[in-house]
Amino acid sequence: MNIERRLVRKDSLEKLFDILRQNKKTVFAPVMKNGKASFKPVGSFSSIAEDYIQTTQSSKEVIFPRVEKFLDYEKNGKEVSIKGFDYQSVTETVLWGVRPCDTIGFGTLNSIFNWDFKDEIFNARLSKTIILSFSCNKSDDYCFCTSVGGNPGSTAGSDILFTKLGADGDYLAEVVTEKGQAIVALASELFEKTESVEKEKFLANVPVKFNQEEIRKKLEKFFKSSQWVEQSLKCLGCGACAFVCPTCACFDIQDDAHGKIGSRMRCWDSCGYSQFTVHTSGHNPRSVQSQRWRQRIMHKFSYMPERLSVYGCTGCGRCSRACPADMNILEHLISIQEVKI
Amino acid sequence: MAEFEPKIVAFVCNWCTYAGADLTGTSRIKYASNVRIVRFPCTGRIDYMLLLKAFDEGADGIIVSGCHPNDCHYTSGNFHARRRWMAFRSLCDFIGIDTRRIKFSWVSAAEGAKWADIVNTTVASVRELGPYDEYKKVAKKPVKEESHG
Amino acid sequence: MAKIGVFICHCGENISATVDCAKVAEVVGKYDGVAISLDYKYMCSDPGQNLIKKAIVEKGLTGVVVASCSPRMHEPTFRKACAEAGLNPYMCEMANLREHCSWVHEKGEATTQKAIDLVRTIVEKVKHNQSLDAIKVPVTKTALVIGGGIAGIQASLDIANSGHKVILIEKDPSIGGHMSQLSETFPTLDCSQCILTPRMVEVAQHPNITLYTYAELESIDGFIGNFKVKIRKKAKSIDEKICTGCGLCTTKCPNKKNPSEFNEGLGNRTAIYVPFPQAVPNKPVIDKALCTYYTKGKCKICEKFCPAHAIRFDQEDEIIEVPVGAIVLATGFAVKKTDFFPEYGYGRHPDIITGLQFERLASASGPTLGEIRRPSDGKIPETIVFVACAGSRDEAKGIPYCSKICCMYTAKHAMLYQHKVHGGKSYVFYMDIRAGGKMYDEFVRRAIEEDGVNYIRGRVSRVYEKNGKLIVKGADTLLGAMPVEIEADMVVLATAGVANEGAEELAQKLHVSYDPYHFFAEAHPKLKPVETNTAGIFLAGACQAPRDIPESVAMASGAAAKVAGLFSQDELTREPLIAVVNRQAPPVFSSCVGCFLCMSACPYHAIEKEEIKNRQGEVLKTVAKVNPGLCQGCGTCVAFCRTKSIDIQGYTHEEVYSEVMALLND
Amino acid sequence: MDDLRKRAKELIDTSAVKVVIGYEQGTGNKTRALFVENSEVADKLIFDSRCVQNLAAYVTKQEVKSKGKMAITATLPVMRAIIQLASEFQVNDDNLIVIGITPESKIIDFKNLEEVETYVHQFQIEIDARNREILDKLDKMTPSERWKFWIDELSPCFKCYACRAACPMCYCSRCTVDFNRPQWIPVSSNELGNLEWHFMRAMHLTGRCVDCDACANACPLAIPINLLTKKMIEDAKSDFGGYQPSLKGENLLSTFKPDDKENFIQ
Amino acid sequence: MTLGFYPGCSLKGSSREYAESVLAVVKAFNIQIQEIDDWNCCGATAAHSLNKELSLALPARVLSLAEKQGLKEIVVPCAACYARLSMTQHELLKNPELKTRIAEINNLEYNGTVSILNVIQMLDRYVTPNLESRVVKPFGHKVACYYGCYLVRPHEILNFDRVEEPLSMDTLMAKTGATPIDWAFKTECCGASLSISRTSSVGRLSGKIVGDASDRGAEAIIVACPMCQSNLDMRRKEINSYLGKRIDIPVLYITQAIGLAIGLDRKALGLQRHFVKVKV
Repeated sequence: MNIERRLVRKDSLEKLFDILRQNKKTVFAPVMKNGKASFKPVGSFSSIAEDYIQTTQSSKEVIFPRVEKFLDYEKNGKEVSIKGFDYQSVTETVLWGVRPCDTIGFGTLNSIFNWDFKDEIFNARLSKTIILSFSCNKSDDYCFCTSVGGNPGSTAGSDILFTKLGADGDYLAEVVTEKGQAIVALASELFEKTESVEKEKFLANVPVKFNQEEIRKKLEKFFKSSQWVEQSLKCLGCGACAFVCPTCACFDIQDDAHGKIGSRMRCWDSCGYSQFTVHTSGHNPRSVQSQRWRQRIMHKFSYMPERLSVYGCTGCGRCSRACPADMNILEHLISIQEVKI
Repeated sequence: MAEFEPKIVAFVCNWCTYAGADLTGTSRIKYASNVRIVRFPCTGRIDYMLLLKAFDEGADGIIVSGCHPNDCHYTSGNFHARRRWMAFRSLCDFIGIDTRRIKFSWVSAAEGAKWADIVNTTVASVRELGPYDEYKKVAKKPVKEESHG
Repeated sequence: MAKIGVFICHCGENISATVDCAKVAEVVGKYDGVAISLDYKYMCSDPGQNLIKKAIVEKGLTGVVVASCSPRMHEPTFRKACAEAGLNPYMCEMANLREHCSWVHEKGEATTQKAIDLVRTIVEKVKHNQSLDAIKVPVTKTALVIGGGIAGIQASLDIANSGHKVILIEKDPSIGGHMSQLSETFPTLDCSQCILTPRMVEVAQHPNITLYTYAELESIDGFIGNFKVKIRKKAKSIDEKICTGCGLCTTKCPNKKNPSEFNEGLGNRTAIYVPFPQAVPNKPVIDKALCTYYTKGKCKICEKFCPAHAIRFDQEDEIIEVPVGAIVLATGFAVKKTDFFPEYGYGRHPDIITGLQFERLASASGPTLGEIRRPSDGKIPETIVFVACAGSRDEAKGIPYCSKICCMYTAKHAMLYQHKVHGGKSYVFYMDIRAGGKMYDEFVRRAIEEDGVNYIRGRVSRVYEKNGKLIVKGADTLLGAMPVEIEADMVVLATAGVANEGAEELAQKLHVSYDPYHFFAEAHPKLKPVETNTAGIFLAGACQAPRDIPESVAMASGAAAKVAGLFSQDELTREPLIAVVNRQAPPVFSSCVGCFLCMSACPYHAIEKEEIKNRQGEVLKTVAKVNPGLCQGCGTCVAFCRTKSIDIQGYTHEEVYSEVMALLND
Repeated sequence: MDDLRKRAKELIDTSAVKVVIGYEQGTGNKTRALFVENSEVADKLIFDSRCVQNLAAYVTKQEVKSKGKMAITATLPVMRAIIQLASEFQVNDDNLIVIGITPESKIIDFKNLEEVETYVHQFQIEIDARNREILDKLDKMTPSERWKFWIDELSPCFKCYACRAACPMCYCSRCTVDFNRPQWIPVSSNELGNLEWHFMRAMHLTGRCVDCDACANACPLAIPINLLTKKMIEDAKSDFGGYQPSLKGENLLSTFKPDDKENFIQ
Repeated sequence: MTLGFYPGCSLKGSSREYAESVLAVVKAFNIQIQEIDDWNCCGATAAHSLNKELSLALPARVLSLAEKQGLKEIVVPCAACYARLSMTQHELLKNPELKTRIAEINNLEYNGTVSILNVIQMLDRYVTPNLESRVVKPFGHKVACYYGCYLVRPHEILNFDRVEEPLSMDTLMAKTGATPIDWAFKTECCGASLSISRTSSVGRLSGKIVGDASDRGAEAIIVACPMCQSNLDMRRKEINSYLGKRIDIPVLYITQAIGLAIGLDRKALGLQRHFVKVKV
């Protein structure tokens, strides 16, 4: 469908928020705590954070929670009864204040969760989620969306994208999908007709730093490079990068057993951990950190484009910001591009 | 409404308190039936994580008991345990776990009556504190389909 | 898949009176993994045990839970029964329905529910149990006996006579110990030397005994059956092989005025000396601290006179290392000296002496040749006062215990005095007369009734000298605490028996525990009186607590029997309920990271470092390893291990965890 | 800074060590670890007040260790960590040289770890005023209030284990949380899982924590988890007379005194 | 810090010179001292042999007052008072129920924060460190230090000096230049409790003490208890008649002896109040 462009007055945003709440939608929006912005269910408009470049974590948690319970079981004597996932529990959810580099990630996740097996739980959550994103008017040294095919005003993945027109200005609302239109229908008086607006001049300037296609090609012959060891020497082996990433989707299936009852759930995993994909035999296919780091980069820039035709990086820069050892993915990608094989 | 019957788990060493509780039995001293004993070779073996596990699984109170100082069958397990408990208790208190629900005691193999007394007083005091809902709310065990009796 | 048999015992009516056993069996029978569940009147009876055995065979059980009395009662019974039916005995566990349930609660649903909970808990535990095999450790069949007093002598002879090698070490130049110092012995008044000397000679001549006198334990390593001990043979400065023991050197030595240890300072000895005439070995040693040559650089008179040319001034201490399988500690005790007692003049008065000094005065081989004479002026004391409990049973003095032997030897002393000094007056101040023992009380009565010793029940508050007399102030509590003052010529203090100086260090060296008074601690006060907490180390005699001769000898024979039992097999079998550090496939080898906090926590020093090497011999990793010979299975290390790399068999993480889970989740 | 670079070059050029671990300029205002393996790289070494990451976390890292003998630029908390690691047999004089840095940014040349220990022992582990204030505030709360405080503070935790990775004392190759037979700590980063993970971590650091704040600095969600270990340091002081990392290898919880406090035991 | 002072009845009556000498020495060493306001009888002898609660309530009241008046440390020169106060402190701290009961009786709380010193402990803490440098007239005599019964017993509660052979006064006196003798009656009973009722017993009991001191060459007896002092001094007639000879060695409080050594005025030390003339 064609993108519809509307104008939303700056003080109409709160009204829109209230209407969403009145329509019994759960609204997740960025909230500040301990100086970090993160997505939380929000009850009132005033608690939504305003001044942030990027949330610490991506909003993927709303659709791909860090713990997703698949089933409960109960053993009765020698019999076992199972209660599967309750799809009724997935309610209409609005994601408010997402950045374009996050929304684009939902497409990536969608590819991962549907490339062969269709993950119904993921799909149920995604289909019930309405994404109201806000384009970026600020960026920092960590941002590189433009190098990986995105841009600060990209509408990809959004249902409605809002762009703030000037420091104290009103908002341009680009209604991208039917879900977006449904929202407009709920509060049509707030979405005014508008003349053509040059939104680009209100967006942050994020220069292109590398060519991801070049990197992909380079990586085909880069598996044995000493760069992996050099880059990862300071990596401490935590999972922060994967957990803040909008596209990392590795998980582990765990049982939580309590005698006769218990449940099975999906928990986030990270290739940063030394125990990542350790075999029961004790064999560890990636026994040192450099191999795990290589897996991370190769997965995002080589394996995924090859298999899913999408890149596993949106250029949000979260992993670099979160890294306790200051591993900067942008720097490392540039140096990969520069190294001669 | 029926009186609240707290679930009490007791972690005891084999040589003193377990034997002491045996003596309580041999002496036919009656005590509250709310307590369930788990036997360890020594208090030194008792992992503090097990105490948290007991709360996770719905215990309302915990008793930890072993040989009096200098009486340890293994000479010093209880001394080690004592230090560990001290630290454990501080941390529990700091994190806000209700330390009134954890009773530490020394009960020797000759103190059958003391064992009965420890159980009874613990049951009474935990009964007064009520179910440990604060912890249970956080532990959120999967809910059982139908409940027995 | 687990196939567990659950057997609920009624114990007559002991359990079934308050617990509905049939219901327990029925409920538990429905549990996952339970293949058979039944109740029976007496599980420990033969038919009861047969039920279990039959079920093991017919149902192919993988585990057994017997729900009956305390496992402290019948665990061995049922494990044995399981083993007989072909099930690993450690796959059998007991739920304590009697002591912990039926006997302590009223009849009712809550009690039956508790019984069900207890059984379910043990069922879950057994699901995680592992088959275990008894541990076998090789045994070196040589015993080390430390201390050559009567206890050490007896232990050595008994072990040697049962056909095993013994190494006996004694720190003094001769064996014999305190017993060799005694005059006569109670209650028969036979001469101590007369009964002891033949034993000493037997030790020296026994083909199975190697005797090292003037030798001390330097260090010890290893564990039961496999100790490695280093012995320091102090330089005697003579060549023992050449020395004929003629004794000429001791008569020629110009350095004569040294207080004799053997005579408790009441006589003198030379710098080169044999402690007493019947010494074994009867060869002199040079006391380096006193010898003029060693202290001043010249003399060597003994060397000049020695007809055998056996003096070796350049001899040095020698350290030898020997493997032994068991150790008997028989290091004896010491007595408090008179300087310990401020109220009795702090040892400032020469005529206030200890009981052991009195023994030397009364001994025919002593400094007075058996006559009772005052050390100060040699006069025969007309009035003598014996003070029992000098220091003993006195909390203020830090010795709250009874020294046990004093009542008897004080009676003996008073009796000997009366026999030797006709017309002399003797008094004994006592708190209680503790004369438990065969013919002991009769002996004391004899002293009082036949020999006319005056027994005064009361304590002596002070002894002080006035006009050449010793004023003994006390109270007679049988006369209403009437003050008593006796003008005595001599006062004998039955001073408290205490641990040897250095006992604490020796105990630490051997990893043997000790009581607050530094006596070595037995493993169990009643049932393991000669064992220590360290497997393979045994106790004999007064190093464990004050003991008289018959007790010391009995204890020594007991320790010897334990050693002989240990040596009766080539391998030692132990319960496998010990800690183990996990081992995994390369390249991990073990999840242990080698922080060795377990090592500092282990009371038995059972944790060792193991270097894991590749084929080139390079160390890949250093990890902890539990010595199965030393580990006693307390599990203190397990609770310390952050990586959960140590586990204790019989109480593993999975076992105890599943117990807790099962307890709270029905 | 020149002294530091000179010292590093010297160590590399004389083959005294294979790698010098120090700090370099990082992204923006951040600093980060630098591994100097040849003397040209040494010129990138810096040191200033921003250098707070505890580099001791690297000396137990297999890839770093396998390079051969290491040297480390060490501030007081790093030195403490090194001594604690030495007492736990993770480093020794054969594989590590310590280049000490005083609070005035002066270099100290230590001959061996014993000298480092002597230096470290001059300073008690003290809780800073800001955190002390927070601890006091928490102490004044009721246990229920503290419970709510912690459940709330820990709720953002998603168990990325950055705290563990950054902590020099968390060098175990298999953490208790990675142990699943039995599953001591719930894998979920839910309220219970987070609580138990941080509880256990604080217990494991009791008597070992060097108060470097690496855990809290590493936390991407800025959870004040270092309050837990700080509290344990405080309590160790009042209950057992405190501790100092020591080459003697005696740890607060693996040792005992017969007359330790036991007023809480009935 | 201000030291509390509990004189008790003796120091206000029969043994005024003890109080005078304590205060004189304390003043000479610049120690702040303050008498406990509104103090009462310590309950020695009469109360503790008749009624346990009374025997505790009396001293407890004194301790409560001291605590309320902000005193952390009090000096109790009379050995009997010292023993009673110390016993009470011990009993109350050991038994919280009893503490509550006594607080009810007195209508006064006591939290156990007061530390109780006898005169020797006080001297040791505040005087001994500077004593030697202050001596102007060394006490150049052989002295028998007499401790009596109350000062050192019961040991496990007072935890002061050795019970059989105390030495603290001897050490202190040596610092004034005196030569303490070794003798046998340091802690023997002087017969104080029979002083009025059976004076003849005092003659015998105190006689042995004075006799032994004299036989061993003492030129003065040094005491730290008003009962000891009054018996050995005031009952000298009976003592001499028991011994059958005239002994005129004086009996000085340790504070008097120290006062003399550091050159204080004899009158300020109350030496004129003694029965046996102090010629040293």
